[in-house]
Amino acid sequence: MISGQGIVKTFRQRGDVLGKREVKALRGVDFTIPRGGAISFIGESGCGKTTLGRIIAGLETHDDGDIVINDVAMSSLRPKAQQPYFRKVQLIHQDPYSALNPTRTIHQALHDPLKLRAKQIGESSSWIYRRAEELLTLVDLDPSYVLPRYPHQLSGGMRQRVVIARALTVDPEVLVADEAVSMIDVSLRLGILDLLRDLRERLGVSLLYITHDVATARYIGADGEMYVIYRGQIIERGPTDTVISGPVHPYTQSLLSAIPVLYGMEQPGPEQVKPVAAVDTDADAALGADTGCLFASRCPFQTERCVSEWPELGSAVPEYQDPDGRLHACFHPLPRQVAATSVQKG
Amino acid sequence: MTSPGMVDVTTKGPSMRRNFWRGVWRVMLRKPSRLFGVALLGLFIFMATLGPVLYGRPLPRDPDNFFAPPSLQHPFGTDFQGFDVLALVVIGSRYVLLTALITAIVTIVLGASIGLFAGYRRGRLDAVLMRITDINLTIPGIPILLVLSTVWQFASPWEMGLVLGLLGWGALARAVRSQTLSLRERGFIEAARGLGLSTPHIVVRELLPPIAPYIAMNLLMSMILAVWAQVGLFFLGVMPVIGENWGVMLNRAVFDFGAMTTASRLPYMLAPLLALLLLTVAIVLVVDAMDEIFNPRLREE
Amino acid sequence: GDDGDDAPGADDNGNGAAEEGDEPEVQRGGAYTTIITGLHATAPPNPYNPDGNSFAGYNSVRLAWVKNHPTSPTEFYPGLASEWEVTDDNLELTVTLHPDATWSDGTPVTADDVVVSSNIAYTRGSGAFILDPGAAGAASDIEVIDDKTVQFTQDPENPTREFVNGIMNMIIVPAHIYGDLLPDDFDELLQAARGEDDAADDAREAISEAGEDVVSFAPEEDISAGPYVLERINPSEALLVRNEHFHNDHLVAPDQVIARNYDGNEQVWDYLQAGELDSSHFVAVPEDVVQQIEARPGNEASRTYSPVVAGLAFNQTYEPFDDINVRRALAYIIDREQMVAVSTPDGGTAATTTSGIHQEVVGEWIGDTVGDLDPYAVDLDRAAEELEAAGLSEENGRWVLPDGDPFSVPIQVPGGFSDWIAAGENIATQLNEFGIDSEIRTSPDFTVYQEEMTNGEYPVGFWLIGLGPSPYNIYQRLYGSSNGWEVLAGRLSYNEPGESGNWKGGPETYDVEGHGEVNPGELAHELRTADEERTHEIMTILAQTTNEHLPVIQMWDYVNTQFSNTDRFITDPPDDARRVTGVTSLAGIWIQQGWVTAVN
Amino acid sequence: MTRRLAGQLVRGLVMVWVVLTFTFVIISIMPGDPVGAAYENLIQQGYSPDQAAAETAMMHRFQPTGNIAEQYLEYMGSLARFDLGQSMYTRVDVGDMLLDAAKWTVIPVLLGTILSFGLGVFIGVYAAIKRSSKLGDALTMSGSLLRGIPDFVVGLILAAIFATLWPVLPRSGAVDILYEPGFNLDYILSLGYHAILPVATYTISAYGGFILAMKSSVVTVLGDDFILAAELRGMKRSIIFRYIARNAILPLFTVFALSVAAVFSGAIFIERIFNYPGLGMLLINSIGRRDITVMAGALLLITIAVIIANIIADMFYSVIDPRIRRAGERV
Amino acid sequence: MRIRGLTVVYKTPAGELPAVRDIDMDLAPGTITGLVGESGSGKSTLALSLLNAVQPPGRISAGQIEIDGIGDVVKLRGDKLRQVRGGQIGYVFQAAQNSLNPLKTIGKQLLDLGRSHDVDNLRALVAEAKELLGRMGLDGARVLDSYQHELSGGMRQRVGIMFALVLNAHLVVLDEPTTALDVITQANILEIVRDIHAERNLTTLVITHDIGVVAEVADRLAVMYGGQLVEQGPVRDVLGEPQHPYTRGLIQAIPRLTGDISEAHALPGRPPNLSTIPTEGCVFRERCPLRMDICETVEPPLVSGSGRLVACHAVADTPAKGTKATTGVSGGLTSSRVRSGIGEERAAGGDDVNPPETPTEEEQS
Ligand SMILES: Nc1ncnc2c1ncn2[C@@H]1O[C@H](COP(=O)(O)OP(=O)(O)OP(=O)(O)O)[C@@H](O)[C@H]1O
Ligand SMILES: Nc1ncnc2c1ncn2[C@@H]1O[C@H](COP(=O)(O)OP(=O)(O)OP(=O)(O)O)[C@@H](O)[C@H]1O
Ligand SMILES: [Mg+2]
Ligand SMILES: [Mg+2]
Repeated sequence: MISGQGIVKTFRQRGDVLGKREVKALRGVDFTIPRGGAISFIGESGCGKTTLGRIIAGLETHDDGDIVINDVAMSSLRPKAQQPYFRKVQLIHQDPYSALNPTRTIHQALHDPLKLRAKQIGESSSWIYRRAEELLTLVDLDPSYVLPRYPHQLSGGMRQRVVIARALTVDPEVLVADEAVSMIDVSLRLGILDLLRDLRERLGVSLLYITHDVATARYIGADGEMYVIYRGQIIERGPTDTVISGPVHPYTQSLLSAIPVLYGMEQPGPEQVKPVAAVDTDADAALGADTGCLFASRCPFQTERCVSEWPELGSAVPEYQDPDGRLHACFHPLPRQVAATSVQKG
Repeated sequence: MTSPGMVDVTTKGPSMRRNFWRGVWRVMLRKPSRLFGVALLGLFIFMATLGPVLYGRPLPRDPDNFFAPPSLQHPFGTDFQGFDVLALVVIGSRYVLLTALITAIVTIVLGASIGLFAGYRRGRLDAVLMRITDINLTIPGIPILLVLSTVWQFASPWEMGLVLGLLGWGALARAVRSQTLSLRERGFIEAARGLGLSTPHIVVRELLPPIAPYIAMNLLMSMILAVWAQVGLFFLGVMPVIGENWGVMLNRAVFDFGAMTTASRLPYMLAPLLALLLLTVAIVLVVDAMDEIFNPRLREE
Repeated sequence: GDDGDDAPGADDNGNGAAEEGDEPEVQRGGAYTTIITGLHATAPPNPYNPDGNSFAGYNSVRLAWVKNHPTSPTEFYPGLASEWEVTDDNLELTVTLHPDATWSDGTPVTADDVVVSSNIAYTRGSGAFILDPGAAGAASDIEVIDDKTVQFTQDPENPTREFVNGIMNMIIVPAHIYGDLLPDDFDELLQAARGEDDAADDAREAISEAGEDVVSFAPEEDISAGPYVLERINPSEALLVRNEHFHNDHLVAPDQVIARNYDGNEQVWDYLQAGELDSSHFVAVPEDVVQQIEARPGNEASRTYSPVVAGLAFNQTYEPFDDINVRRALAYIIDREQMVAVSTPDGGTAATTTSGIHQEVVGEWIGDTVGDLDPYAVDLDRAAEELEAAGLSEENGRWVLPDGDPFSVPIQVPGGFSDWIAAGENIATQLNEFGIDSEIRTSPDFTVYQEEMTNGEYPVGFWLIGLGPSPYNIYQRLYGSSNGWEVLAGRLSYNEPGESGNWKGGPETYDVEGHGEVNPGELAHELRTADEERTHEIMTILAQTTNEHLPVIQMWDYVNTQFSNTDRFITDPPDDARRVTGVTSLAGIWIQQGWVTAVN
Repeated sequence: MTRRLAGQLVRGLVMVWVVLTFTFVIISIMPGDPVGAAYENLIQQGYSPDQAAAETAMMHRFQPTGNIAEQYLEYMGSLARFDLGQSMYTRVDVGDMLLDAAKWTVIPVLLGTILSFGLGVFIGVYAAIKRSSKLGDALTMSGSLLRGIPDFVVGLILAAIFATLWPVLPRSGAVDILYEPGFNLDYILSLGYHAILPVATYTISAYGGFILAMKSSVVTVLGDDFILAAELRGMKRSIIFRYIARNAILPLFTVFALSVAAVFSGAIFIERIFNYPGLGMLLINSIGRRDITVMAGALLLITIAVIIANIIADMFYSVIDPRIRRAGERV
Repeated sequence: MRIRGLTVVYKTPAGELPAVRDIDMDLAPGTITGLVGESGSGKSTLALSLLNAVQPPGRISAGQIEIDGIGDVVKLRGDKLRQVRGGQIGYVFQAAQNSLNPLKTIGKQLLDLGRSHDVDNLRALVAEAKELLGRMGLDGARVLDSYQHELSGGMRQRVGIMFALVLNAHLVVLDEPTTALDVITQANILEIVRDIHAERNLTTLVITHDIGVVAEVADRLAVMYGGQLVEQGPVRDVLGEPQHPYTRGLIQAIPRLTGDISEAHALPGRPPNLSTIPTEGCVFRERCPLRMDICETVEPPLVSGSGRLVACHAVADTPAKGTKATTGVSGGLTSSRVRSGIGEERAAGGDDVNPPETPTEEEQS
């Protein structure tokens, strides 16, 4: 089990003249990935999802907070000692094209981590080959075809499977899939998602699925929790289907409202929330100060309190008890049904 | 297809390699000039390795025939002592090529490792290393070498190559660093880190192979520069006089023998000049071929 | 004993001025183009500054110009002095300035200018003006007789034959420009500096400091007492224009002189070939180029004696070069004709004797005994015999030392001396062909060469000898400090090999056939003061010593090849004006003597 | 941008410091004493031994004394006061000598580099546009070859052709002495006449690199989406060409700066071949006679010239590239 | 706009291969047509050919593109063609983020555009641009004074749209206008597209691989596969009752926000590229669950029915049934393959195991 408490990450860019520019990528994020479970992080571009994923995988340091892996707090360990723990968390990169070294065959790509693993568990070198075959078969690839090839000789889908197989070489407990299918052709996406679900079932690995595509998040972890992030803060968190069918936070609501409706097969949800389109909405600078709710300037339901006070996740409105055990960071929580629903054909 | 349990990659290996060489051959054939370049470079390497052996010591000469005009026996005439100029050029190629090779090795060891290190580690170290690289890049090498020549004679190709390498690794470090940086952005390096592979492993196994072609091409370019620089320095006449040396021959031809004044002494200048040009052409053509062989656009979709 | 051989100088008395009136006027006009080296546009027109914006013979003058006499160093053509008289004992020199001598600003040239110039000469320690208490022949007294007449007296305790020569060679500068550069109490300083105590040291120090000021002095304009004044200069050329005030202006043909700078000889070849130079002094010219230059109509070459000899010197502290047989063997192997043909065919002739004396004058000094000297003609069999005598042997065509190591001869040459390098290479080639490993090694430059050679780091290297015409100078290079003999306070002493600059490392005395035990250092020292008869005697002994023992193998005797062109000017100096001590660009001297005349 | 400039200056100073320290080390370990250097030369020139000795003694100059650290501090200190000392040989102020020589190097070098830049850019664009044709290929290849030919070879070939075989241009000097210096036609023509060969050499030997750089830069830009976008918006060819040119030329400034450094190095050869009295010649001559102060000064000045060229190129770069320029304005 | 028999080929080492083959298509005035297809199906190529702007090594090898008031675009050359681009047909770039010159402000580029099209009143043009930008929720003056790097992705995309419209083009082609944008911005842009389309009475072609985008904005939907159009029709009809097996598969491969997760199924196989597109028979047959013998050899004709066009032998055989039983049939068909969805790709991989000697496609190209 992996959990994080109050993860804070601020990027300080050394601008040429602007001096130091700070990007608060994460502002105190708590999360728990249960063993064998699946959670997803949802949010718009730049909200800090990738950063969080990298921190969990030990590829990025954080400024504050702690990651706890199998009951060991990482802050209590020296960086060297953290490595074996972080190795339990493997990141599946969004871009299968760049995730494999173009100059090395798949065999070489799998061989190196397997050799390391073999040394750890005291296996012989013949085990390495067997294991490589085994893993490729597990991700539904034909080892004899794939092993001697270079990445560019494989299709995008196959590459992503190889990437997953490579992640599995170290017997991870958690797979962090950061937009793992966004660069894969529409028709092949589902195959990869199926594989991830499959692995979860068969190997019991937990999944952390990072995406801005709510539907795929649901596909992967309908039984898990969904975390909605906005500008580095978790603003809503709860069982996936609950969040989708009745989001409480206006940001979640506008996110779900914005998802295109497949007219003809679906109908829009009865309620719709559109963020206030401040002039130049996209510019980071135009977004309000950090004192109050981060979404306040774009929120159609904004009140004075929203601007002046910081809504804490789960305790912004103590009296509001969510029946489905969901947490939110909004002073004016009100579940709205915004997600599109399938048309029942008759 | 393969025996169960063991994936026999070795049977595939050679075929992949064969494909590579087929590709190389195709690239060569596309422009026959490249074949010429490779052949020429081969010839120079042959000259440098076996030339001195073939001619033997002491070099045969014609003591009654100083500055003989070109003839069948002496295609570039003879020199001031009656030595065959062609023989001098052939033997002189050893110093030139050996220096170029050593320069290239020093350049690669320094440039590639600094570039890799800076690009991979980033941060403060990177900044420091890059400032040093900038200085190395902008510092006027030839004047420095000239001044250095007042205290150091560079009598052996080793010393010359070492110094040229020390002065010329900047460009490679830059190129390697930017390649490393862009490779770092690509997922596979990060993945390797995530898998717990060691840094040396990552640098050698993951970073180096994709960069190798750049290094190889830079190597050849730095060899060209090394060839120029050393021949140029000897040409200026501040270096020690070594019997068979292209730069010394040029220097003598121009400044002592009047090659620029009287046509009868021209062959003595033209021979090393021609050798220099042909060597350059050979390297340029080989680089051109390598460029196409290793062009990443052609290797990836 | 210094019954001074001053005859040549005395004979010349009055030469210059007396016939001046009868001199026919020359055809005038035009610009005369010649060459100069080391021109620096930024350097001041100060003759004491080593970088050529002051051109001897053109805008910088001396009392007189030394003739290129083979054996007598004291024969002159007149400069500012029109008359000079030397006493028989060579202790006193009286100089009379040309009555019309005038600076280009109209100020007459006076005795005062000579005194100031002499004082400046002291600050630089040049010529006869050396303050070193040990040095011979310092001018101890300068007396102004009248406005145009000055008398010099040398120290009778420690006289030298170079006395007259040194004074005549002195550069004369205008007192009204340079006078202020010297401290007011210069006379006292000079007096004090002649002692040997600490005060003298201080005084000498002060004097050389004043010299520093002189060297870096930059006069605002060029004030000349010569035939020309510097008009302007750029990094590659200098333009000199006629000085109307020059006392012999009627003899001066060209209105302007263009002195082209050259940093490399090859620049000059192009000019010569194009017939652009009206005259040029010697620069190394390859044979083919000489032919081309001579082939051009109008171009003429003249070849005259140059009192310098190139030799291959041994450091006898290195084995086996301490063995006379080995040195002889090498002398028999080296084909000097070939070497000269390869390296400097127009700059010298292969040495036919190895006497330490220039071929041209050897007869003058040692007479018929030349015939007794071994010419060391190429004789490979003799060479082999000599080597075997030294215990070496031939194995597979290569000579090996008694201990079995290959015999190898590294020949050291300074970088940049292209004729030496070519010669050295040819020697190496010849030795290799004989079966002796040999290669040349270049030192980065002459500085390093000199220092490392003196430090005894080279077994074999090139060395200039036979610097005429003074007999002492001829052998000083062989049996002077480089071979252990040092003059301190006028007294000779000997340093052991490897010490105090004794890098040649030869023995203090040689056993010379027919002369027994000979101490060449003492004999050479004696040349400074010996009379004519004794001089010939000593020269004969030293020539034989050198020939027998070969501390240095004489390689070639320099020849001074000069070119001129007759298209615009006829340049026709007498042979003995083809070389003047310390002056390379001689056309100025020729022009002021009236030996240059414009065509049409 | 000021920050950028400041950074460049700091880098330049560091470089100057490196070069100075380097020359100091060289001077400290240089064997042989320069005083002796001229002696034998003078002898060969016909000086008598005494005279040669006197003449060389005159060149004797302050030899650094004290321990190495003190010497170093003093050396740096005097340089910091812009006191480059005097030539050990001529006693002329090194600064004056450098300034005098610099004009003969900087102007032809800049002229040559700018000419070759223009030419290279022009041909490079053409080679890029015609890159799939035989002509384009040939141009590219010629660029590679030209880049592969050392400058001194170009210089020698030009000299052989235009000064020896067909002697229409001078191989020596910078200007004819007979013309009164100043702003008069004769003088200027003479200057130009003498500068043709050196400038042509700089131009030819540098422009191969520019062709290649420009070509690859243009090819990159041609592949950029905004060019296709402009075409799809029906922009005029001339405007699109300008878009290409401006974007493609940007990376060339770096190349330009580096090539200035190369050309300054090349000046040593070119000036030697054409006997052009610039910094390179000064450097070689000072090395030849071990005139340490001049040598150090020339090296320093060449370094500074290269640094300045770099800074100027960088400034150009930041003026053209709004990503840098705007960052400055926004503060 | 009427497209007839349009074929675009790319020159490759294996010869000229068609990326768009024999396409007929009409864009009715005032409609938004959505074109979807997998990567490499030829969408961008088709869009570029509408402006006769296929980039070498590609070229239009056959067909006409008639536009009312302009004529056949394929025949246009030189200045005429240039005037049509931008003037009559606006094009919003696939990566609009990069469609701006990084060294010039937007305003300057706008003036360049005006000059290129001989606009006399540049002031009016700027005013129009400001108005358009304002309409899209941007501060026109500020944007015009900005450089590309100072704008966010969504803003650049809007600037791209402004450029396409500012000269009053009536035909607008948007190539993947929202691909790199996040959902909220995407919704915003789509809304703008829809509104401006209506306001200006444009004819619009939206190209995307995201069916959701088409569903949001388009009136008609065209599905492209392997360089050919396999199905066309009104959006809701096609989505509601897809007829071509490819369309069905594509729709079913979309995970949905609500409803039964297990309804989504992967589409087996992988998309063809230029060299693997079958040259005869049905292009989709390799991945088709309804594959029949005839599909191997005979190219299915475009069959029209109830405003729909479909190119499939299976559908052509049973035109009536197809419309009714869609869900059931496709569900049944694919459910049998659910578990092997993964295996299918493997099989596809296995299919093109190259004999070691044959060079791979990349090496050929
Ligand atoms: N190395 C870095 N240096 C500086 N800022 C960074 C760095 N990495 C990320 N950021 C900033 O941190 C914020 C969060 O970035 P992150 O990549 O985590 O977002 P994301 O949610 O993954 O976005 P996307 O959906 O676009 O992938 C962004 O504003 C980004 O600009
Ligand atoms: N310059 C080119 N040279 C060769 N083939 C090309 C070229 N451009 C495109 N193709 C090929 O043409 C086919 C169609 O490409 P096109 O760009 O039109 O596809 P697309 O549907 O727009 O894909 P995407 O969704 O990835 O944008 C592809 O198979 C592609 O490989
Ligand atoms: Mg991300
Ligand atoms: Mg596309």
